[in-house]
Amino acid sequence: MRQFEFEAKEAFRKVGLSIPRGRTAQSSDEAEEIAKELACPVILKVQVLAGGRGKAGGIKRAKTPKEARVIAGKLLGMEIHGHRVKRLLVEECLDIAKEIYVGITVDREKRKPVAICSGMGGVDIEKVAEEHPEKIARLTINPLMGMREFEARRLAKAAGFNGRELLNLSRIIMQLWRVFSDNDAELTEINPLIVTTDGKFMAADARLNVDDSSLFRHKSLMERLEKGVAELTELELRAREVGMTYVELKGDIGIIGNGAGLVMATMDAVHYYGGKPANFLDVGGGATADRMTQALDIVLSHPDVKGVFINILGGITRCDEMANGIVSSQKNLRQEVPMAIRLIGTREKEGAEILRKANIPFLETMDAAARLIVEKTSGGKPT
Amino acid sequence: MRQFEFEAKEAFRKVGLSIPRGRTAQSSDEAEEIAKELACPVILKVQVLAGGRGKAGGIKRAKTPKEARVIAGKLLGMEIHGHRVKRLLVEECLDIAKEIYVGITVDREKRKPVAICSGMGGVDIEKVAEEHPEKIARLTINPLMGMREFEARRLAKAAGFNGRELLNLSRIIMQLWRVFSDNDAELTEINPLIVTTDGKFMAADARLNVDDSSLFRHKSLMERLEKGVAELTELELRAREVGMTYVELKGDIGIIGNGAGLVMATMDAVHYYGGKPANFLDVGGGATADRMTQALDIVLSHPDVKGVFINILGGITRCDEMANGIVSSQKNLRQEVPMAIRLIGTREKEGAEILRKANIPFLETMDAAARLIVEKTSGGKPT
Amino acid sequence: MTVLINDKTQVVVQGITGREGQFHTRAMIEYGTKILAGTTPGKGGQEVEGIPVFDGLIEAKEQFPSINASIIFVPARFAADAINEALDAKLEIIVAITEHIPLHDEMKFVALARQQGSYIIGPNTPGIISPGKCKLGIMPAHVFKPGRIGLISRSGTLTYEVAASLSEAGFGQSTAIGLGGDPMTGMSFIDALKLFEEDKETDATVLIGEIGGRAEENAAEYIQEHTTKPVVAYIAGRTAPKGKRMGHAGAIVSGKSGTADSKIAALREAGVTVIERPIDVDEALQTLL
Amino acid sequence: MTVLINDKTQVVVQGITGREGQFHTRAMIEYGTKILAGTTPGKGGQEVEGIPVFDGLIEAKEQFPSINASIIFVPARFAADAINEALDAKLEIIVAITEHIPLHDEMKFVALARQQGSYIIGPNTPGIISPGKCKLGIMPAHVFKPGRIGLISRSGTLTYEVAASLSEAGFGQSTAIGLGGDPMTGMSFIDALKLFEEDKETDATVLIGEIGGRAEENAAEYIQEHTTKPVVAYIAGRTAPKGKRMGHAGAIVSGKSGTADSKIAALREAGVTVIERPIDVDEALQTLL
Repeated sequence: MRQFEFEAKEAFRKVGLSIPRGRTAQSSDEAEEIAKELACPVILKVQVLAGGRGKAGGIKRAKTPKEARVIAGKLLGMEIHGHRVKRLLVEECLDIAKEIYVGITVDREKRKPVAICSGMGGVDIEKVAEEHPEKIARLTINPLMGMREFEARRLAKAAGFNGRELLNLSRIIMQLWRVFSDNDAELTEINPLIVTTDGKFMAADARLNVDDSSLFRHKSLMERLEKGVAELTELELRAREVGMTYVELKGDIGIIGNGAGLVMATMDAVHYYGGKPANFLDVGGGATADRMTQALDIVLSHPDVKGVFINILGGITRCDEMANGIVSSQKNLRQEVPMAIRLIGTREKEGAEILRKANIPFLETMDAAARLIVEKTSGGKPT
Repeated sequence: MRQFEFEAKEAFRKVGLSIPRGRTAQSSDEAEEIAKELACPVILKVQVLAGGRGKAGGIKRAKTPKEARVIAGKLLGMEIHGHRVKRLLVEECLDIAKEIYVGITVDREKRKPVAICSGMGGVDIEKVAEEHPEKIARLTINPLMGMREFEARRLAKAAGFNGRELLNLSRIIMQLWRVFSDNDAELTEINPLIVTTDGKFMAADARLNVDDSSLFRHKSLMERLEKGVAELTELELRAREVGMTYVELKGDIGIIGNGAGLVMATMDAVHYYGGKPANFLDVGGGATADRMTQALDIVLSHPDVKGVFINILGGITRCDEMANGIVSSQKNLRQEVPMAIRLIGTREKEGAEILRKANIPFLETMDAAARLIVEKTSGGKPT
Repeated sequence: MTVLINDKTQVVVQGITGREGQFHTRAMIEYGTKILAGTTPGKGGQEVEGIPVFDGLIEAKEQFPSINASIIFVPARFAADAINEALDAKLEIIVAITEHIPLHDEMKFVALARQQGSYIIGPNTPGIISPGKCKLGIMPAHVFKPGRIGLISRSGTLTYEVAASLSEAGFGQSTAIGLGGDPMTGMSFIDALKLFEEDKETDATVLIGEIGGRAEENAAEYIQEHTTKPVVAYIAGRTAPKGKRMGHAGAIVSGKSGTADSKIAALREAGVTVIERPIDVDEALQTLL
Repeated sequence: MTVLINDKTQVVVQGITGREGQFHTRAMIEYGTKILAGTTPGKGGQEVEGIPVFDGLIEAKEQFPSINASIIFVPARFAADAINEALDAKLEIIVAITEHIPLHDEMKFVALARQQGSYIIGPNTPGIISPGKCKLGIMPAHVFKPGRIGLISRSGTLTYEVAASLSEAGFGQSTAIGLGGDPMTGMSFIDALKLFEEDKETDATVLIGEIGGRAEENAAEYIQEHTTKPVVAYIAGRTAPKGKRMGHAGAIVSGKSGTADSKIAALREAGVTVIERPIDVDEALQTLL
């Protein structure tokens, strides 16, 4: 779960990291007021959950409160990479002497946290990694020990820092480790970490992605998720509320399956026969009849869906439950929707019996069902 | 550094441990007011840094606010084991069904934390350990891992708890671990942990001793120490302020030395020749002339001191510095005080030279100096 | 011979009293898995399917010292503790069915497991099965048949899909291991490939990957250098768009990394036969064996 | 032969640029100790007494891979980190002069040291000296003389007191180890007794204990069962009142535990000669050897 910059900065502030003075504005009036309070040139930054805000015109300077007001008026309501701007962060402008990158993320392959530091901050770190790999220092952390101070110094040193800067930077790396650790972060980074002309270190930007699975330990984030501030589509939100994964795509075939891998394979199979999925929904393991009904309801709510491919391979999930869900959904459908159902696995006999009684046809292989749904929705033969 | 019960309970509250409703009173008026607010029978407990308050009459019940007022009047100002009562904790009375002991301390020999639990709470746990060792369950914790939930359950189970109680108690043990860990505790305990007649677990008493060496991580405690709330004598406080260890004893010979072991041995040597130390002061390692002057000043401020034994064996400490301190002290003394000085080790030649110039006699062995000071202060031969 | 588990494996079920725990305990017993004990804190003394329930693993092990494997059905927020308890009891095989265990907890118990040489299968796995001998998981048993193919997969239901195709074509399985769908799991493809390479009763391995991460690329490197037995691979999510999490927390293409194309290319380069549909596994193995 | 250190020991000084660090680096070099490098974060590139200073231990070890011991003069709040850094660099001998290191940090680095078999001497120790060969500490060197007595002590200045008495009486020391005055130290009496028992150039051991804890009682148990060489002991604080901390954080008699009487009784029972004054050590050894 990605945090807004202002939220990430709040987490930074808690561990003692220096951040620029400022706060968020939701109107031009507010932006002007904050600029007045700060009594210095300000920077206005759109608060959206997307990268590349600067290039997209979402970061602007203003020399006066009046100018801040005018710019805020333009930024608020703007769309950045598909995200509508509802909030700005208005902060003091800094006199920049140096820009540094510091980040901590999870190295999936090593199964350990990895801290990254570079003297080339303020630009896309992945680009730096490609073009100047020698400018990037990395340090793998033992998850059982956590980062130790001497390791933070080692990283800062490896990134080319010395003397007072080495000490300051390693202190900041330790603080960032606390952000990572306290917040169950998947990723946290400061890019750029600014050294001002008078030698102060300050987190000009802030990123913090919190592991969704850990949210039970982070009540306030859980609430935000429930309030839907996380910028999901309506259908994604509905699926999330009932604990299912729903993803919107660009085609016209709805896909329901149990298990992420199976759903992906189903999507690939539809493509294989020339179809294009409109969305997909993973009902998860051990779903009940009710959940299948909800799943169909969500998938069919997508306006582009011309047909649905239900692919169930029961393990923890029972075919009879799924069949019951399909039957009760079909009863409530206002018009007939082309469907291809594939149902095997745990209690498949009982499931088959239920569908047969309701006169709902079904198949036994994914491949056959994929071919069928493409046929049905394209009005012709699959390619 | 031992915390008052009300402070320990504040630390408990922070980790979610249930504590009785109530707060502290520094006057009878306040005690009455709190009893009114609680609107139930209350218990009044003196807040002193000493055990055995109950037996000493420091814990009383009151059925009405008026009674609370009267009792508070009697308790405030009372002396309990040498501690003057300045504050009471006024809390709701609990309906007790069961009393449990839970504590976590440091096992010095294993160099690991050890958690202790017993179904026989509410009494002196050391007595239980002697009389009913089988009623006490212990669990050593790996300091690198910290206590894990399954270990807390194992401890609760070993102490004889089952079912819902096992779950509740192990949750409390985990919370107590957090108190231990977050506060750099030497010892934290709940005795008794009460199970009320309606099945709730509540920390009726609370103990928390924080490691003095960790206080730089616990700013608020550091301040308390500086404010002298820690109930030290005036001289102990003065020594603490300048970072030296000073302990008051019951005799008439002042002792100054460098190093705790040496000071103890010096004390033993004085006893060996029939003398009785009035106090001792460890100037610590690497002390300067100024510190020796301060040390003499503190030791001589004790009214019972008839003579002083200075025992310096220089390592990190330099004899010249010590000698200079002694010389400048002697110049300021209003009247002559019998002294025995023993000075050897790092820069002993320079130190000897300084004392010789100032006409101050000194010796080379602890034994001779001990004999000398006893002679000088007893006005006769040592025994 | 089989990999990791066999008909001697002695099992404890952690979280045995829950709905899923009970259901799958019965299914595993029916399959012939030797389940000796179960645990649920606070429910010690009960019985589930005739199996005694203990409050903690240490008591279960005291009574049944031969226990060497665990399967975990504990809810997500307590699952990491259950895994740590199993590690503390020095169990060799720990199967964590539970999904949505916090990432930071996972890093810790994986590190611990590696220190002591225990295998964690999962989290978010259907488990492991050696057909006809031992089932330590939630998979529908009937799609698996005894045989000489090793199966390793990041996905649950897709494992059943491929296993069904294999069984139907007459290719039984020596062991099928579900690595789990989380971004981080205890076992990697490499760990499993190593076991199958050493197993005398496995002739070839089928690897089922998906988009996200570099697990398949790493496997390809390993195969190139260390594997002598034929490997067939299927990668799910070839047509997944960038930047969307495809159900599994780990299944996401971000920027240029984690694409199916990169994985397929790496595997092909390592000499692996990469198939386009699960049903093609039959033909691929026919050609190779 | 000596215990733990000898004339081959290769040393790094952590916290070399501080006042104490500089002073004692000079003294140790004068004594003949082989100091190769020093560290102080942020001061890499400087020199102290001709010794190069590095920001971190890893760089020092890169340049001087033979470093196997460290002595630490870092202030208390950074000292635990310095010890962890030394452990991470796999140094065998780590002497922590610093006092007032937090207890919880001590428990952690002691556990780590035991895991990897490194020796931590201290914290709050005067260090270790093998007279004539190597001094890794802050002790006044002239009170120590080469010889065949092992010296183990919980107290700094008291060690010098006893060493002076020994040297004067002609009993030189093979090695003198200051365990440190903290309630918890890396090495115990038992660790040191074991080393002296095994050392062919040590004839007898002098143990200097003090009130508080059970270290001496444990040592007595160990001596009873494992030690063949004579042991003389002195216990400081016989006349200390109960409940007062006698300077060292560890030196406190609480209730019935930690008294000098209990320690003396235990040691006597184990066959140890317990002396009443430091100067009596001469006579005791004369009798035993």
